[in-house]
Formats: sequence, C-alpha cells, structure tokens
Amino acid sequence: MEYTPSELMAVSGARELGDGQVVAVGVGLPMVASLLAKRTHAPDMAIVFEIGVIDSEPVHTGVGLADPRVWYRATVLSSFVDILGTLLHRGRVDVGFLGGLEVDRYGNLNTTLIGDPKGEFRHMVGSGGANDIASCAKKTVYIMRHEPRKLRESVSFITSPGYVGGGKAREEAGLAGGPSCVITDKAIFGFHPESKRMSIRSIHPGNTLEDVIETMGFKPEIPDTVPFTEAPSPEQLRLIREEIDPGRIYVG
Amino acid sequence: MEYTPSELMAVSGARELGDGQVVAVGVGLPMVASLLAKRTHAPDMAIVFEIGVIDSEPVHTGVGLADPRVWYRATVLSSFVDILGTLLHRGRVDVGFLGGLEVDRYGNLNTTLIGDPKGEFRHMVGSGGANDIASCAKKTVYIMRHEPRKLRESVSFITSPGYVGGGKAREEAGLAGGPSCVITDKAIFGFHPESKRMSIRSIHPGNTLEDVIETMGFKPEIPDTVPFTEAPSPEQLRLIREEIDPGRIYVG
Amino acid sequence: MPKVTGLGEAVASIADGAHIGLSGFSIARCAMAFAREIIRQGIRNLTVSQCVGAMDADMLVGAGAVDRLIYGGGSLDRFGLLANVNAAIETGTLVAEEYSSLSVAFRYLAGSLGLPFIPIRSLSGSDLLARLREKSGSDVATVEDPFTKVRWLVLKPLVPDVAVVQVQACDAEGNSWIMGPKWDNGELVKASGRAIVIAERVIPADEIRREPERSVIPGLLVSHVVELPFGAHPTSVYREYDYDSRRIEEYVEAGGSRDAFRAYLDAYVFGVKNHREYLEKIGGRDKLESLRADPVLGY
Amino acid sequence: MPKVTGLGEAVASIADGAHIGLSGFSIARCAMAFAREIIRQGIRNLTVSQCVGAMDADMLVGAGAVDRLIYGGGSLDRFGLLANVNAAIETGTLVAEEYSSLSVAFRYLAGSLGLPFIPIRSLSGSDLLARLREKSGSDVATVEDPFTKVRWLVLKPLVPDVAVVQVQACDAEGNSWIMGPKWDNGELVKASGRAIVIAERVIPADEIRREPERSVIPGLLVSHVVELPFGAHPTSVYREYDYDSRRIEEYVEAGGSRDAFRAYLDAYVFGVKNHREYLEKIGGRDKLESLRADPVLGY
Repeated sequence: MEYTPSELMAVSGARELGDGQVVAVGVGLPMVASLLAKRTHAPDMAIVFEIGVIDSEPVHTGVGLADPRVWYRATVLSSFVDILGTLLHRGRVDVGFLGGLEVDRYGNLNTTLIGDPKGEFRHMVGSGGANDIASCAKKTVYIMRHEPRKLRESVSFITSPGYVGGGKAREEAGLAGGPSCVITDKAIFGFHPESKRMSIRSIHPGNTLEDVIETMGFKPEIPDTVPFTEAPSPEQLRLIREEIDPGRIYVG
Repeated sequence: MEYTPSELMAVSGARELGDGQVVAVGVGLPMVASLLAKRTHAPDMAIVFEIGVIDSEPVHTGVGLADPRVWYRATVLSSFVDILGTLLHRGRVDVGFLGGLEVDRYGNLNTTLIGDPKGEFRHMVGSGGANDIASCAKKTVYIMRHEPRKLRESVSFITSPGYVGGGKAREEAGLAGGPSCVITDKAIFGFHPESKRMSIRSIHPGNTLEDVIETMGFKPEIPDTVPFTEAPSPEQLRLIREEIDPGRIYVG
Repeated sequence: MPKVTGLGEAVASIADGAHIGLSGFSIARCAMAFAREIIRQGIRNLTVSQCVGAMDADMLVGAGAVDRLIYGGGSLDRFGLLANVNAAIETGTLVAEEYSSLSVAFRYLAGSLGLPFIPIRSLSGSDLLARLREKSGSDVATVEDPFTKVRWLVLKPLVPDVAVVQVQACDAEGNSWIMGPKWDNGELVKASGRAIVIAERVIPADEIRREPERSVIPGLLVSHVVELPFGAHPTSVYREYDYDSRRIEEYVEAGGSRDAFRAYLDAYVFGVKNHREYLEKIGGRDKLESLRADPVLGY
Repeated sequence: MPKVTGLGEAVASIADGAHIGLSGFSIARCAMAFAREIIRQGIRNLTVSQCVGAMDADMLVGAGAVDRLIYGGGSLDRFGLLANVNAAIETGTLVAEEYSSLSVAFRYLAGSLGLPFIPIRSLSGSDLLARLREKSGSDVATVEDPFTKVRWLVLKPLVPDVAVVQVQACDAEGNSWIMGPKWDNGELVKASGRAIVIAERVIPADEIRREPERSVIPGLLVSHVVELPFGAHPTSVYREYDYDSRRIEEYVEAGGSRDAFRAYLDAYVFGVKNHREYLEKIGGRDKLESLRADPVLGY
C-alpha cells in the first residue's frame, strides 16, 4: 500500500510509544503518532498537553494547543502546574514527543534563534513546554523534516537540551533521560550509548544511505548494518487517513 | 441589656476585625465573632477556613470545620494549599482568630500536651492550622476561658508560637506578626510593646482587677489605668442570638 | 486490566509496612470501609499520613495496624479527640511525627511536583519543630535563600506509596470528582505512587468528559476503583450523606479503653464479613436513607 | 466600594511601569480589549509576564507599551509568530527574559505561595539558562538540597502588580469561573498583588455559591470586575466563542512591518473609541453570532 513520508513518520513515532505510558505531546505529527498508538497497540496510554489537557478525543483538527478543538472530550482540563508539574516534573512522563526547527548531532533542539540567509538571527517561538519536556521526561522522541538546515552539526541556541556536548554532559547538567530517537522523512536516528552522537538506526524504504547523509548538515554515526524502516500497515494508514487526520492537515 | 460573658467575648472579638480584611478562623466563638463583624462594620471582610472554604453563610450550626453545615453557600471550596498557602503563607491573612487550651504570658499557645491532675501529660488535638496561622498571619487574636490552668506562666508545649521567650525572640525565630490580644470571659489582654509580656487592656464590666488577676496562672502587666470593656450593643446581641448562633451552641 | 475491583482486592494490593495517605478530615470523607477491611485482612506496620488526623487514621491506629503517623494533629471535631492516636502516643506504641496542616500539605505538594524540598514559615519557634528535629531530623532542615540570604526552614517531600481517597464519583479509569473542600486530597494523590479511589458512584466516562474541569484526580494515577456506597460511614460525604452522630458517639465512647475499643472492633469490623454486612448492622437501608444529604444543603 | 466598573476605569488603575500578568495563551482567552484600552490610554513602560506569550502581549509590545517581557516563548499557533515580540527582541527595544512554560508557572506558583524560591529541573544545560544568567542573574540561582546534597537550580518568585484575566463568568465580587484549561491563570492571580477580571458575563453571587468548587479566582483578590462580552476577540473564549481566523490573519499580516502594524492600530485601536465601536468595526452582531460556540463542542 502506498504511503507518504509523513505517514511513515507518524507510524514510526507511534511505534516508540508503549501501552500504559504517559506521553507529553504538542500538536502536529507527534499528536497524530500518539493518537495512532492509542488506537492500536497502546489503548491505555495517556496523552497530555502542557496547558492542562489529558486524553482528549478531538473530532476536528486544531491550529495548535490553544485551539479548543484539541481539548474536546478530555478527561481532565487543568493547568501547566498540573501537567508539567505534577506529571512531568514529578517524573511520571514516559515519553516527550517534540518537533523542532533545528537539532544538532547531540540531539539539542533549537526553537529560539534561527539564522536567516543574510546571516542574521531571527527570533522564533522559544521553548513553551519543550525545554521542560526535554529536561524532565524519561525519554524524548523528535520528529522533524530531513533537511541540511534542520539537522545541523551544531545549533546556534540550545532551547531544549539533548545530550548537550555529548558523553556525560547531560548527566553533568543534572538531567536524566534524553532523546532516544529522531524521526525524519528519510530515516530514524538513535544516539550512540557512549558518545551520544546521532547514529542511523534505519532508513525509510526508497531512500539510500548516501541520500540520507547528503541531505543532512553533518555526518551521523553509521553502524555496520542499516535496516530499512518497517512500512506502515494498511490498518495504520486507514486510521490516519479516515479517523485521525482526515483533513490531511498534519500528514500531507 | 443583659448579656453573657461569651456574648461579650464574641463582640470584643468582632471589634478586632476591620472591613476589607481577610480573617482565618476556626469554628466556635471566633466564627461567631467574625460573622458578627461581617454583619455589622465589616461587610467586605473575608472569612476563610483552613480546609478550603471562603465566606460561607451557614444556616445550621456545625460540630467543626469538617461539618458541611459550616461550608454552606461558600464562594470558594478549595484546599489547604489554597487557603493556608496562597492566602496565609503568601501574607494575605490580616487576622488569625484562634482558641486554645493553654496560653502563656508571651502568648504561646499549647494544644498538644496538657498536664492532668496526676501530673501526667495527655496528648490533645495538636496544631491543625493553628501553628500556621500563628506563624503567618499579620496578627492573631485569641479567645479563651479565663482560668488559672488556661492562662499560665509557661506552657509545657508550644504548639503555636506567640512571642516565644518574649522581647525579640519571635523575630529571631524568623516570624513577623504575633498575637495582638487575648480575649477571655473576664478581660482583654494586649502585649507590652517591648517585653511582649501579656498586659491588661480592659476588664469586662462586673469584674474587678483583683478577681481578674487571681483567676489566672500568672500576674500580667498592669497599666496605670485599666478601662472597662465596652458592652455589646442591642443590635450586636440581637444578631448573635437570632441569626448567628440561635441554638446557643457557641455563645452559652 | 480493568481497574474496577472489589474492596477486598484493592486492600490486598497494600503491602505490610506500606505508607498510605488517607483522604479523611476529622469526620468527613474518611476511608472507613477501607480501614475496616485493612484491619480484617490483618495488614500491619503501616505508615499513615494525613494533613489533619481523622477517624480513618484513628481506627487503624486503634487496631494496631500503624507503626508511624505523620500528621498535623487532629480530632473528631466536637465529638471528641483521636483517642486511639493519643493513647498510642502516650504509651509510646506509635511513632507520631506531628506537624501543622500546612506543613503536611506542603510536604505533599513538594512530593506532587517532584521538588527536592519546600521552604515554609510555619513551625519555627514551636515545640513541634523541636520534636521533629529530635525524632526525624532527616525530614526538616534549613537552607539559605540565595536571593535574600535569609535562612529558611525546609521540609522534605512526602511521597506515600498509596493514596486512599473517598470520592463522590469517578469513572472506570478513576477520573474523579471531589465535591466540597478537598483539603489535602489533590496534593496527596499527586504525591503518591498510586491511588485507590473509593467512590459512592462509578459514572460513565462520557459524564467525566462533559465537564473535565471537575476532575480532581486523573485516572492515570489510579490503580483501583472501588464502587462502595456509604463507604465513609459513619463519617459524611458532602452532597451524598451526613455523618451518623450516634455511631460516631459510640466510637468515641469505645475509644476510652482498650477493651471497649476491642469490643467495638469485634462488633463492627471482625463481626461482619464485608461492607454490606456492616451496613446491615448499623441499621440497613432505613438508617442510610435517613442520612441522605439534602440536595440543596449538601448534608 | 463596588468593584464592577467600565473597562476604562479598570485600565486607568494601572500605573506606567507596572508589572502586569496576562491571561492569554497563544490565541485563547487573550485580554485583547484590555490591551487595546491600555494602548488608547497611553500607559507605557510596562513589564508583562505570561507562561507562554500570546496575542495580548504581542499587541502591547507592538504598540510600544512594554519595556520588559518575562515569558516562556510563544506563537499565534499555526497563524504565525509573535511578530512584534520577535521584532522588538531583534532590534533590542524590548528586554525579553525567556524561560520555559513550567519555569514561569513555577515562578508564579512560588509567588502565589509566598515561597522565597522554587527548585526546578528545567532550564539546566540550555542557552535559556545561560542568557538568563547574563541578563537577570538575580532571578536564578542554585541551592544545595540539604537532604541529598545535590545542587538544584532555583527560581525567584514572580509577583506581578496586577493580573489581568479574561474569564467566562464571575460575580460582582470577582469570584470567577474559568472553563477549559486554565494554563497559568490560577497561579498568576494568586501570585499577583491584585486582579482585574474581564468577564463575558457577570452572574448572581447565588450562582457562584451553588457550585463553589468551580471558583478559580476568589473575589478577595479582585479589585475590578469588567463585564465585556467578546472582550477577547479575535481570540477565543472556550464555550463562549471561537477565534476569528480572518481577523487574526489580518493581525499577522500587519505584524510584518512597522507601518503596517501602525495602520492596524490606527484602524482597530485608535480608530475606535471603545470596545463597542471595535465590535461594530469587526462586523457587529452578525459576525459575533457566527463565532458563538457550539454548546456541545465548546468552540
């Protein structure tokens, strides 16, 4: 069955989530991936939004977390302190699911200052809850487009820390957890257990290793064997297309 | 107009409260005094109970704070953290209104360990919110029976600190505020501005200075002139008897 | 795994020696049926915490199920003192760590937020603090405020293994409403490792999802949901039923002596197999209907 | 003194240079009519704080009313960026202290509870922290946890002079309901010196007293109550009305340049005398009715 790169990203994201887990997400592909996991292998997973929303069941697509469409039929409507404090900071969030404008080879995310073609820095969206999630979740999963300007040797501003300078740097900053994988539209990356450098885990069907590496801003670690990413199942595709994102707002 | 000592205590307590103030109280005479103030000179005063109740309008007398009768028609029903945290600890409670089993000459309250006739100590109710109120309110007002065993030279256990050892001891313990007066059924006491020893402020009509002193466990400071406490007005008595405590549960 | 279970199964999930935080305040929303089942199952060596000690904790202490009580003092309001707690303190059979209401609430709050410690103005200058320093020096300390250089008392977070909370209504996942003041229950549940919810009524999830602002307990913290009408008897559940004065007075009278309290337990705990038999014993449907709350007054 | 006043009087109570905390999140429950009136009255040199920057803050910054912004980043969701905030940061006309959502929420929480400081795990290892240390070293520090000896980052409480909060309903004393997620509004109000409540509807106190569990803001913290239907337009108020996409897009287009934004202000702020004229200008009753929330969906 045919599928788009975005659909594979969503399906790959869903596979990172386990039943019974608590997952902190924003809108966009992370939300599609989470809803997909919940409707397939993880029915008892809890999906939380930072502003105070637990397990909503949207029937319309929203423009962001501030859109009441994404709060519909929640089980709890509360507050930042409730979600980011008593769940996340308390250590109850298993997976933080983040997008980003730029990520570096150590999994540090930048959503604050982005260089423009003139070499000047433009201020973007900053952290929101992303820094909190990257700092406090048991692990984080990133989803982003595979482009040289997005997958960078280093970022100009660490908004949300990954493994900081690599090695034990994250631990030394007092943080547990850290990014477990980066899902792009061409591949999935993990992190080397010691160096914490980004390492290719799998390549999406239809891409070559060369293409994957040439379209990023740095050369990732490459293990001896690189498998292809498992394709989406027809049922996963049906759920995304018919139930989760019928307007194809997120999964283009 | 005739009145009982309890009625004068309630009226004297009401006089310590100002309009617009936030007053933390327990049930009993402090509540009667507060409701009286609110229905007379302090309509915009807020009465708060530690368990999470603001400005209730009881129509039946309750057995204590845990009795839903005293929560009736509240404007807010919330929590300890809301009342004792965001109001009291935040510094927004103007007056804390406390009863006590024993108070010493420095205004320290004991509700924990009380000596029995055999010379043994019996464990009583402990603090509840009393220690918090005594520690954090801008000032505290005590209401208690005038008996030698209740007004003591020293207490065996400081549950809720007054001026601790007197002088600057309260400040040195890191606390502002402190007791402003003790209302008994025979007199009202203040505290000497420097020594922080209990000092007679006024005597209730019908009592003598000698009687007041002889029926306490220590000799208070006595200023040159000791006025009589102002008697209740007919309207105050009417409100207490007909509206606030018609069953005469608290004002015996 | 379905969370809706019987009381026996929920109670059996509590290990000897566990730290449980109880939902009661004085004579309101006490986990009484839960306490009776704990005693019946013979679970022991518990640590119990509560902002203000209540009838549920007192009964567990009276039955010898509690080694350690962390609380802010307490009573049965005008009905009397926590006679079993007080007696156990006086005879030294109970390690009691006494705080104030706010200091226990702040310890739960710190636990709920994953804070390493929480500063507080209360306790200073009191003998409560002096005793805490003697008994459990490791739970109180001081820290210098780096901004003002003032030294503050700080408390360690309090993190019960299990919160046991009596609520008016919840759904099958444990998403719960608590009507009336919540005292410490929100912070308690969120501090604890997990929660057991004992509900007067289990309602459809759709009802919860219609007013999600009312959810005080998120289901993801709940391990067991027990539907148990009148589970707080003889204490009250706001908007559901009033306290049962006669039965509380009977309890208070029994609290005067070891033998009398043993007789009380024999009658109301060991003498009945379960909550249903207990309700029959205290007067059955007629009695219970007489306690039903007036819908306007809430009691 | 009656608290119910017009918008003009409530806004006039805010001094130049005051620190105001705003209720908006992105494009939801923003204090837009309030922001327009601040600009009309020419109040300046404000410090504005918000967990996540929203349209209300962006408009005030664009009008030059703000010297200092304390926030956790932000956007107008898919409509666009906070163009005025970003431009003012880039040109250096705004002192922006950037945190994360939780760190601002924790600073409000500490302010609301009278804590001297609050420990947090967030920010460490990030350039947010590095910048905060450069810009406002006095608001972040470290403290050693006396229980574990681990060094923690701690934040100073954040205590706005005034919280400005857009709510669905309140009574004449300001006891308020907030439907939907409250994001930072509870902690904001309780941290602040006082609150101005802008309500879609002022309801009888009896209605508040029938469900006091729903009161998010106690009236005793409120100095002014302003009844102002559609006061958040073009942002949404859950269960009352949806956001107005066309008007938000118009705002976003204007945010691209100084001149265009000045023209926007001329049209929608300076070009109308008050909220009533503003509502006429954006389409009057027909337009507003088209935004009314569906009672089941809430939007």
